[in-house]
Amino acid sequence: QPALKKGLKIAFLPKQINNPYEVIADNGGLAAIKEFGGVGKAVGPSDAGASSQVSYINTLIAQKQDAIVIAANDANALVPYLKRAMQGGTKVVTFDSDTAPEGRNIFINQANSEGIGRAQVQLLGKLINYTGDIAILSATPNATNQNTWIKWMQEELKLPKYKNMRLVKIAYGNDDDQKSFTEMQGLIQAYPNLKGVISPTTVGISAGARYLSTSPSKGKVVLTGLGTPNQMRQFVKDGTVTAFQLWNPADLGYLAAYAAAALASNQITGKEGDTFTAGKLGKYTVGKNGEVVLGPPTTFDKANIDKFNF
Amino acid sequence: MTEARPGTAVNVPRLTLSGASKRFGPVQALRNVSLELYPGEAHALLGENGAGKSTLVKILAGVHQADAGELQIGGQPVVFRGPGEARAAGVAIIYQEPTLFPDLTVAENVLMGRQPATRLGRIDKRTMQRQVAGILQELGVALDPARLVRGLSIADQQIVEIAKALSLNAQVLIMDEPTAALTLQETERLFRVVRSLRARGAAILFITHRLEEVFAECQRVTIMRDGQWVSAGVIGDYTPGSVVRQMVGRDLGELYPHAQTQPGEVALKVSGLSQPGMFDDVSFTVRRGEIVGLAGLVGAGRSEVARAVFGIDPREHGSVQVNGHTIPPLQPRLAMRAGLGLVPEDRRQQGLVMELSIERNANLAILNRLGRGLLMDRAAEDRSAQQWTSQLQLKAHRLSDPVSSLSGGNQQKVVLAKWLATGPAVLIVDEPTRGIDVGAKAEVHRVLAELAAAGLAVLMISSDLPEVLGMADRILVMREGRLVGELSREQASEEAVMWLATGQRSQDLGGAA
Amino acid sequence: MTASPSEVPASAARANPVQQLLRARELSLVLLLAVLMGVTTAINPRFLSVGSVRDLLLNVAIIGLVVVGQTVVLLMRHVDLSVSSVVGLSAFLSGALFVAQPSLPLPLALLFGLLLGAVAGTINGLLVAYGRVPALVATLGTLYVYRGADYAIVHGGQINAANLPPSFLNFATGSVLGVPNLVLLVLLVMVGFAVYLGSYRGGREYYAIGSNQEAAVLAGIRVQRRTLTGFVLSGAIAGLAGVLYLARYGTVDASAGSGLELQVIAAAVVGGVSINGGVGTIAGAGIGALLLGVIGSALVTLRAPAFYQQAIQGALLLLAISVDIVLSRRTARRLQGGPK
Amino acid sequence: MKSVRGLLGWEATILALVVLALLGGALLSPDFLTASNLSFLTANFSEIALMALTMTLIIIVAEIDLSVASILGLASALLGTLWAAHVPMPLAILLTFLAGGLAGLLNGLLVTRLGLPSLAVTIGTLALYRGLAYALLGDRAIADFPPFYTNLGFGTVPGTAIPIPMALFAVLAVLTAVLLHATAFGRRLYAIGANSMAARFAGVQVERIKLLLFVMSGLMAALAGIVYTFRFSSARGDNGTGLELGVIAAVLLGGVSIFGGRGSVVGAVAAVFLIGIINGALTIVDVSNEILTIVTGLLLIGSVLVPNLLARLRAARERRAVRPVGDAVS
Ligand SMILES: Nc1ncnc2c1ncn2[C@@H]1O[C@H](COP(=O)(O)OP(=O)(O)OP(=O)(O)O)[C@@H](O)[C@H]1O
Ligand SMILES: Nc1ncnc2c1ncn2[C@@H]1O[C@H](COP(=O)(O)OP(=O)(O)OP(=O)(O)O)[C@@H](O)[C@H]1O
Ligand SMILES: [Mg+2]
Ligand SMILES: [Mg+2]
Repeated sequence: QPALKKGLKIAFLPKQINNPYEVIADNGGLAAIKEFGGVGKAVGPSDAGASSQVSYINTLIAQKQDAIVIAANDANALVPYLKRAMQGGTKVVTFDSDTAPEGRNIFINQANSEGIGRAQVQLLGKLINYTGDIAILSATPNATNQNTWIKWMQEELKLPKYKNMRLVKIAYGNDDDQKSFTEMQGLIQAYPNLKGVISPTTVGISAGARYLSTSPSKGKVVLTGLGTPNQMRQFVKDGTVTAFQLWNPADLGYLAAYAAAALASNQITGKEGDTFTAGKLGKYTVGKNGEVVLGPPTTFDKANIDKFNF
Repeated sequence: MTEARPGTAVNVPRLTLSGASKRFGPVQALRNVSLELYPGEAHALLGENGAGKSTLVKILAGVHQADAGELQIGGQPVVFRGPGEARAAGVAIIYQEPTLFPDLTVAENVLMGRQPATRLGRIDKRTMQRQVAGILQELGVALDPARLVRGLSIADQQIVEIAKALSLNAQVLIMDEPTAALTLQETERLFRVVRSLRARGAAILFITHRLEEVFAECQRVTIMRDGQWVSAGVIGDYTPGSVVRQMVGRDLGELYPHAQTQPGEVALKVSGLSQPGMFDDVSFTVRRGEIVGLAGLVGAGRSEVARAVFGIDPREHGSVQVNGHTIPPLQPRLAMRAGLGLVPEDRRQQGLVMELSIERNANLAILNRLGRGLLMDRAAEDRSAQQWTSQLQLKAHRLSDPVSSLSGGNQQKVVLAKWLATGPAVLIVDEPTRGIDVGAKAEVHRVLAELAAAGLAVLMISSDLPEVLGMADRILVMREGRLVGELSREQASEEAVMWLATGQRSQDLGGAA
Repeated sequence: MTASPSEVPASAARANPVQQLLRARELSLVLLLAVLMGVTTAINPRFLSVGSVRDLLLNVAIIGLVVVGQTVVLLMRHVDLSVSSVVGLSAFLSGALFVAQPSLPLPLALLFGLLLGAVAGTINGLLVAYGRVPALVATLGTLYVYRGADYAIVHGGQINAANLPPSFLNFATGSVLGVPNLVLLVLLVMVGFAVYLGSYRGGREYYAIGSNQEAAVLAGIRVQRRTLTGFVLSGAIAGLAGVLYLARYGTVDASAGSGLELQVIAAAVVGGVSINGGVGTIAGAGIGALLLGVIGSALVTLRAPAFYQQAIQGALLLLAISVDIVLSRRTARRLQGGPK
Repeated sequence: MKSVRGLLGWEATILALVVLALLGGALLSPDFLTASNLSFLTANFSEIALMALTMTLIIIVAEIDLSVASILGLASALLGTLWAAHVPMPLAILLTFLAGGLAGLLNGLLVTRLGLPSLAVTIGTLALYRGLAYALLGDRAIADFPPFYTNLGFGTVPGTAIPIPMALFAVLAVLTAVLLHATAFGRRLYAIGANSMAARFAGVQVERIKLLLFVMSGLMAALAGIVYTFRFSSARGDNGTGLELGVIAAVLLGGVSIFGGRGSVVGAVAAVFLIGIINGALTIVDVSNEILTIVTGLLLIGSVLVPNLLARLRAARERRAVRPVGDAVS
């Protein structure tokens, strides 16, 4: 296997440049690029729109980057432009949120989508004793990753042990803090028998927790989902939230950067079975459809949350 | 009052303006003009449209800063950097165009910035309305101080302007054509107030195009032409003829040139026109070649009828026919196509698009005729605008200048030009000569008379009674939304018209005639 | 003086139709509000429970506050689109201040927000009053500039409830006699401005300027200075709202407050404040904000499907302004038709 | 005339700035002034450019249409829904135009029949049409459009680097310019914008013309929606969210007066290019989005402020030139 090239130009293109979660991931990636002696940068739009990402893709093509690492705002809209990038010799890695497979060489999946979806229902089921109305507070209606997870959540709910749990509503907070806050408030008001809420987005779960912590329903409605320990620490400590999950976003970016470098150095092509080494994270193998899975998510609760800082 | 007698030696000017000049870009509006106002006197400032009268007023008001010249009040040199400073120095102004706050009450308009307040600074609305009611009563008008200004007729707006100036109790009162929109009634009341102000020693500057008012009310005159001072002196040294000669620089033709012709067939037929609350059962006809006057007091509903006939305002009942074609309500375009035109009374709001050029304004009603196919023909646009503006002797720098740079009277000519260009069969003119100088007025009358002689039917609404009497073949009189009478040219006199318009005999009119 | 014929005309008989109409306008809004709340409560009685009314008021509070400043600006026939960016900037910066200085007393934080907003408002005001830039252009420009500054400062950072001192958060959740502190503060500002605009000389000048700017100049009003003041007020209020936003939501990132400007203008317009200046009251604008808030919560309470909510909200907004104008026209016609 | 000349001056300034921005971009990065980069760059703002044309007309009559981006989204969602329901593409496109026209008609009717301010109406329909787009597609995204059509959105005019949507725009821009500047209809628009009452008194059918403009704006937004859908081969409810402010910013930067009665198509078009090119040039040298946002705002403010300040400076100089003469007289 050839060694990683020096001086690779790799650009991170997050969904939204100011999104705190994405910033952590990008920084993980930039750290990796520094490790292997590449030239890294993170650029991107301030709104989570596909068309604004396209203009950045075009610029990166004109700049002749060796690789683009992108969290896609739309599974399809970016494909023709990413294809054009690949035709020009730029490697494309998606992370966090995927495009259609023909739009990229590799997708770095934070965790197995099926696993994330099912695990959250399992966690909530345990917390509410497998009975009662539940709701989902998602990001935007079009977010690819959230929609995939929700699909798997619904699959999991079909199992007999969940027969006493009913999914009454999927609300969308658009990854906007205030909107998520009001949506959470609305859920509790509209569904008196609500027992649990899953919010598979870091913005949603922290806004939801913030509402819950001051409302009379604190302790009566269980909130869980995907959040960062720093945002959730206070709510775990004050008992609003018992447990939630996440992988380490910095590791996600780190892995994506190494995958991009491996592609650009012709170590791998992205086909199933290719293997590469991602610095401190160790060895990874490309799976079906060019997917690389970071690893299982961590569950955070009162006992372990202070060990994490991101 | 004794020291206020004109021409006496003890008299020192209250206000002196000397050597004032003002330039607007290429236009030298004022060139070395001087003016002296004496306490207890009304001073007439005369000149053609565009002579620079309003510019001079605005300099005295602090609206414009003169390029050169000195202003003294009570012998002290002053410089006004804004209208507030002029007012603080005791100068009250009635501007040519009413500038009111349509969304505020009459009372607040009059006292804006000087509303009576309680000790805590809160406005005392009751006192405010009482004060304004007092002033309005002095002027003899039944305006409710608590109503909003929006929707007031031009005349009523002018009254509010007057009340505003009077409420200041100023030492210098400047009135730029305050009577242009008023009928005899209000005019007479205004003069009564002016006389009492004079008696209190106020100095008054009075601008008008109605010479009879000058000779009746003023003690002194200053005459301007083309931005320059021409002459000044006590009124006794002037005659109407000499004034006009100095203003215009030549002798005038006849002011009311319309010779009665044999009227042709009916061109405009209005029957049973009604709109609840506005006017009721109005029917009349105008024949080809005929000029019909429509007289009445302010608020009698004449303008409303005109607007409803043309299709701007709604009408609930009645029909309008032009040359036999019935015109549906609210369709000015169809009315125009049938040959109807309307010169509206409010030129700033209704008559002109101030920001656009003179040419664009003059052609606005005939755009369809100035094209080649779908596209406009620039040469035809130029030609058309040139034709009517020059016929009306418009005084303008260039036809591509915005119409807002014209003097009031010249603006009025642009409105006329716009409608004459349509070659109408029936023309309704609402206050066609408001604010127009004697020379131009004669010109407008001549044009109307010529067109009538050529077969145009004219309906003329005017608050200038001599004008109606001089021009009209027949006079219709309205009172409170109804047609109350018709007078032939022979029957018509000021007295007869007023009798119909008010429903009272002339001795009740308080000597207005 | 003797009774004179010219006193007869219609103007006296037609006293005040427009004023009565305005009063009718606020009334029609209250009516609409009552109907909406009645129907919603009938379907889901929890809508009027103490908890949800409290939440509703808290939701409306921030918009209700910003709308006060916006009304001042709209009255002058201007508009302030930059409020949303000012709210965001102030929310983040005051949060950052707490992070740096956790012992900061609450009044100082509020003052900080006010001052920050006032500075932003001053820039707007200078552009409009002295630079003669139309308000829509100027504040659309500063909407971008202030938001860009916000992005540049925040850059993916975030203020979390965990970073904020408990005393500050307690202020947000606390209440006096069951009325939340935030709501009380906003009501206080509203009443103050309502009185000032209604019956103080300075306040009336805003109406005068919006009604006819040229006339205002001629009446000796210092239009430029007054315009500047109006924008400073609007900015300061938005800055204050930013601090309250932080208190209420606890989490602030770079996009806080985005899109707020259109909601605020919608609230003012629904409440009868004219975009053409000179017309409107704080009370009306407040009711407008409340109406929009009630529509939003009612939809959630009535379990309107998520994908239809926005459409229904838009339709109801249009309905509200249409019904309002039709009702007030009818009132006006009745008033006019009366004395014939 | 002064204002007219000032305006022409402004358009020349904007055009000069466009050239400067191109040169500046070329100096900053060798990758900027390449055919392919310029091709991407212009394709990127095709929707904004299209909608700016009708927005220019609407702002000239002193109205505003904030709902255009939502109509774009609605059109995109509808096109996707119809295609997913196996409606033949030409028919689907026709129906999408119809929907855009109807959306514009509703705006227009509320403004002209009820006399509501367009700012308020279109804030409402901004929410309504976006909501309908979500209602149509929910969380679905339709992507499998036929290559013939996506190539139209994505491709360039054969033999050139000109994106097909830009070629379409060029044709429409010329038509709009002729309509506004050389027809009776255009003359009337200026009159309506500057004083609608006076226009009505001159027989101009103010209401009907405004209605027509709103319908045109709806149709144009639908066209932009179709272009957007094909360009990204993706129909979603949230397509084009927030574009309205970009459209309005461009039109205002182009010297169109927000109070109506003033402005030109050339100015608006030049401004669309100016913003697009500056953005492109700064992005290629990795200037962050934060700075871009600030630059857009400053451009917008500067576009009015700078000419105003220059005019005042000139006036002050003139006054100073006049004074000595006046003093000599007095
Ligand atoms: N703001 C302005 N800009 C440019 N030119 C102006 C302006 N105001 C007045 N003028 C010009 O100055 C000259 C004097 O105008 P002014 O209004 O003083 O005339 P006037 O004597 O009041 O006429 P009228 O009797 O018609 O009211 C006119 O030629 C007019 O076009
Ligand atoms: N738009 C309006 N809204 C409400 N009231 C109006 C409106 N226009 C006019 N009025 C009122 O209607 C009455 C009739 O006005 P109109 O203008 O028809 O009178 P007029 O006979 O033409 O007198 P003049 O034109 O000399 O003022 C007046 O009292 C006026 O205040
Ligand atoms: Mg004058
Ligand atoms: Mg009249």
